[in-house]
Amino acid sequence: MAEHNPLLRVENIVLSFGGANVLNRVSFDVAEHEIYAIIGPNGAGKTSMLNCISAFYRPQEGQIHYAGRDLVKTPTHEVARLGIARTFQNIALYTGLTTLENLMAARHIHIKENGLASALFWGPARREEIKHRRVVEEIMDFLEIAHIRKAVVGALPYGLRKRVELGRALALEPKLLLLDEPMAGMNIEEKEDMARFVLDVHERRGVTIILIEHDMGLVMDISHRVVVLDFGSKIAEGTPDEVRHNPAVIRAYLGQTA
Amino acid sequence: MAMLRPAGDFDRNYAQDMALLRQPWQRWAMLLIITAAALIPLSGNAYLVTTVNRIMYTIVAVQGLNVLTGMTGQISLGQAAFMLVGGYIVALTAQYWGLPIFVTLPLAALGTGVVGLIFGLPSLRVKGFYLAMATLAAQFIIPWLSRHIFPEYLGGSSGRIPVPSPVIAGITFNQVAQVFYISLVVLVITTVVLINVRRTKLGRSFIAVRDNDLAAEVLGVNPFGVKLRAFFVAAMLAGVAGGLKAISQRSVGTELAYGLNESILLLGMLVIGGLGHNLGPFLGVVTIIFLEDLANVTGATMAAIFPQHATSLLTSFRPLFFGLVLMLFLIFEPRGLAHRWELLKASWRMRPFSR
Amino acid sequence: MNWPLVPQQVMTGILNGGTIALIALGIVLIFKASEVYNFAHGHLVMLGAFLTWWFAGGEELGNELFNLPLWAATLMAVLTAMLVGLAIERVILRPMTGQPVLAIILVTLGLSQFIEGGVSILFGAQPKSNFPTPFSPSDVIRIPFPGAFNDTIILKQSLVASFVVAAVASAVFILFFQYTKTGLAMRATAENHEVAQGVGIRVSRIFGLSWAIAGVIATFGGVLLATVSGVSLNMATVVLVAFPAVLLGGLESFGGAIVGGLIVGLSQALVQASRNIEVRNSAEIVPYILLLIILILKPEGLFGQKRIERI
Amino acid sequence: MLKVNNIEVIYSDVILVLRGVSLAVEAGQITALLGANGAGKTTTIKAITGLLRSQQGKVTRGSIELEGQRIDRLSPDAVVRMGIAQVFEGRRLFSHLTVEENLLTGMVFRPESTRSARVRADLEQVYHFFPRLQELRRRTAGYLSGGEQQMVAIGRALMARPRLMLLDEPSLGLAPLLVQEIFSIIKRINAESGVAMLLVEQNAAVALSIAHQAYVMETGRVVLNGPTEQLVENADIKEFYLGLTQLGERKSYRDVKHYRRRKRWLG
Repeated sequence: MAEHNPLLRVENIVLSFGGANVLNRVSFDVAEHEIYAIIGPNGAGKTSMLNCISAFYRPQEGQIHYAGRDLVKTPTHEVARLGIARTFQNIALYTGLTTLENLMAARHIHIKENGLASALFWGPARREEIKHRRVVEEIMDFLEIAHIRKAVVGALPYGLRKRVELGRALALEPKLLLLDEPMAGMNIEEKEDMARFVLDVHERRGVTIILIEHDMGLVMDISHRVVVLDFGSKIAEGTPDEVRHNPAVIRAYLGQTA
Repeated sequence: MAMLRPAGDFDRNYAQDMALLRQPWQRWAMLLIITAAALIPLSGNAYLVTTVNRIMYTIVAVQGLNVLTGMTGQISLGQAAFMLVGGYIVALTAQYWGLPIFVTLPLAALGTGVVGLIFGLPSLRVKGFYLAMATLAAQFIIPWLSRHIFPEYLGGSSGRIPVPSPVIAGITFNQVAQVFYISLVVLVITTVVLINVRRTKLGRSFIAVRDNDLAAEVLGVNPFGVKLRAFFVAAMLAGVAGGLKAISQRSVGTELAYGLNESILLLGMLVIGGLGHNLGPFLGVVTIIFLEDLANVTGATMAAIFPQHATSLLTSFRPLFFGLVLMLFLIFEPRGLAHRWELLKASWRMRPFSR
Repeated sequence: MNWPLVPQQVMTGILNGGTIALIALGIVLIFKASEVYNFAHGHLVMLGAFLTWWFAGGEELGNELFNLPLWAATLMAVLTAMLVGLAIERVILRPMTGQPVLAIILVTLGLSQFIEGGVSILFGAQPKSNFPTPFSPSDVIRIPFPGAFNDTIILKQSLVASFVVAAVASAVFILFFQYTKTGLAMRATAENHEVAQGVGIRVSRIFGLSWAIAGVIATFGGVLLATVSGVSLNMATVVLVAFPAVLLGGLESFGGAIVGGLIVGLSQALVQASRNIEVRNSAEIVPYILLLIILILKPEGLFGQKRIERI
Repeated sequence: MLKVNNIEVIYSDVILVLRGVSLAVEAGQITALLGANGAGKTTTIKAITGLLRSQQGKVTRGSIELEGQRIDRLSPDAVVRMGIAQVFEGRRLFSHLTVEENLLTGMVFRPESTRSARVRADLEQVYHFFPRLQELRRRTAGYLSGGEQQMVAIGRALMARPRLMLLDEPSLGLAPLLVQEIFSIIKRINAESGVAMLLVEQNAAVALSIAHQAYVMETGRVVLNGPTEQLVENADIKEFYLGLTQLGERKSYRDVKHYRRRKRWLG
């Protein structure tokens, strides 16, 4: 399906830091409404790839086409407005804010500012707050974090913080969601919950998802297509079944005595 | 914890959940506090009136710092210099253009805000310590300029110019007891506005930038724009506070405590009160000004006992006390008095189950 | 520009810059070893100067505890400053481990206020003009230099001596860092506390040591400054120009601190060669203007390293 | 010689990472510790080296002993003094120091001078195992390739003259060929100098090729252990760690229960 309708097209990305090559001519397409997984050993450049897509890193060469724009040339803070949201490998929440405020902060791009009215919390400003509060409450309800809406997130346990972070990404109402190891460090039960949320987001909201994950079972179960990176280069791409039996992938990642 | 409320007190919609003063007694208490403050000048106690007036305009300056340092996480060592700018604007616009106070104070806010923006520009590329250095530069450059440019207007090396007393409705506000009311009105306005900023879009983006500027940027917040706004707001409030200080002292200039030590003092007040907390500026300023007076009294007493060291003793207790208190707070209660207050409130709600 | 004055000012600037460089080294040392931005370093410099003055019997009341010659007074002051440095690390900074940058900066600011008050109580707030300098203002070296004012450059001996001491101290310092085992341990700790601990280095001991050394070089800086311009509380503010010097050079680099110190000294002296009085007056803020320029154009400093942001 | 007895580790007072881990390392042997990302391997290493504390972690139950002496209360530098040197995950050299300076940092806790004959001999030994480092000795470590950095990291640990070496993911981010080279040197070091090794690896295949015995961890506990000859025959190991067959019959993540609506209160 990628051929007909690519939502995101990554072309020949080259990224290096101080002479060390992190990404080496990586290209792939992600179709609309797809769950696309990026896998590979530690240090293969997976997170760097996500950082390029969210315009946080600027690759030296290559283009990333999305919604008629080249993300490589888009200012970082405008990417969210184009409908791209993400979570981070090492949870990057606003630790001093509550769950509710974290999600509201992500509504930033949707909230209209009303100058003086905001300063006095009056009339239109108040209505605007309530309108977005409704959206955010829906999301909290969906992720089952409504009971911690007024808890400061810095103090929450790891699993919940991961969920709040997903909620914050959803509050942007993205078309494309980038998830960087959303299930890392979770036990089976927490992973199941998270998998359920990811699948629901995908099915009900029609969000396209790019996912980095180490748990091969999980990747194979929920993703439609998989790309495998090794030392910054793409070594395979295809359906989970194809990738699993690809000899190059077994050698570089899944591991096998040669 | 902080969400526990008495039985029977529910929120039925989001508007109720957002309300600040939820119960009638809270509204009454607020009104009572403001009325009590308004009655102070009638007491006729000059020390009390002067001190509370000083506390009020200092709170406004610290509120500005709270936006920049507390909420946005950008350290500023230049707040006192921005107060100086505000003081000069109020003095000059009143002196030469004869503008009334409800024009000069907003002009001071805007003008100082613009100066603040200029020194906020380095925040495009640097943060943390580096940015603190940029504001340190402001703290040296601004007072220097005031002493060396336009000496006929800014007072040159004499370090001060007079400030005309404002006239409102035909009454000249030349007594501290009168200026007191101007400070009170300003403080009420800034407090209301800041509480609302904190709970709406702008405030959330300030804190987002403080807690994780990189993530905020990826999630659609333009950190540079947000930091500039914080610099603007902080300098605006410094400008207003500086204007009030100038009016209260009836003169303005580098001679009158606008130096680096004053900036450090404002920062220390904020930390002791509680960084990023709406109550922080109130608690911090009151505590430090009280301590300062205590230090001055101690110094004066000691000076009376050891007259040969009088000058040293008079000047040394203030920094000694302040430095010690600041360090103790940072080591033992880095979240400041406001955090203590929250704990106290929580245990009051939990009574009789709390100890 | 008043060109005949330029050669003279260049020399004076470089000589002054030596002392600023030495002070800047102390700031870089503390930062490298423990990632603390020590805003109290200027106050340590002032404290060192006052201690030396006191050990040399500066009060002149006739009942001083000490009345030592300058070298012995300096030695005593250095020892005291070492203890002060150790105490600061142990009592104030160790409990602050893991706190954000803001808190660390504030605690050193608090320390600076505390030292200011303490020095003023112990030694009096008035400036001291009787620092036991071995030079008198008229001790000068004249170097013929065609084209300069009166075709000579005049160098105060006190300035020359302080430059020599600063240069020697900097050299000793850098050699110690580069070639001793302890220096190696300090450099390793500076790069990464956790890994340093993991190879068996007692990191807390290294922190203490860095603060002790910082106290020592701050005292040397204080003595040098006092030789040139006397002892006063104001010294702490004056030597804040070491901060622009540090940032000009780049926070992580000893060489950068020295170059930055020289640039600051030079810029302050050069503006004084101007014919315009306001430009001459700007000597005290020129370092800060340079600082703003470097922060906007090249925030990592002339020799600093760019950091890669990770998320 | 090293005994880890039923330890439990908690981060920030809330997150339980190890739930009763026991293992033993025999003198002169290579013991491998296998498991996926997040299984708790690195945490186990940090518990042994005492580096947990700097990350708000602590051992809340159990004990760690080196030849009968408890070491779980010691600071990291004291653990090194006891004779346990470690090779960090991701190598973590002092990147601004030269190769030789990096090697020397491994011995700064020892009393002798860096120029003493013993230290020179130790350096020679490192260069004997890694001849390439001799040529690179004056180069700044940060500019070396990943494989060369790994060699420096192992050499640095050797300079401590350890009784036990902990190696955390030495294959991380290295090309397969380099992994083979590094592991054959590790094996040689063990054989020639007799130092015991605890080898933590995600790459089970290569770890099992040199280890004498191995432990397998999953979600904070040891699930399997034994001599390597036995383990490589184990069906689960073959399937899940060596990737030899398809991925087992377990519940698919696609089939988990679905979202249901709940009552909502505004707290």
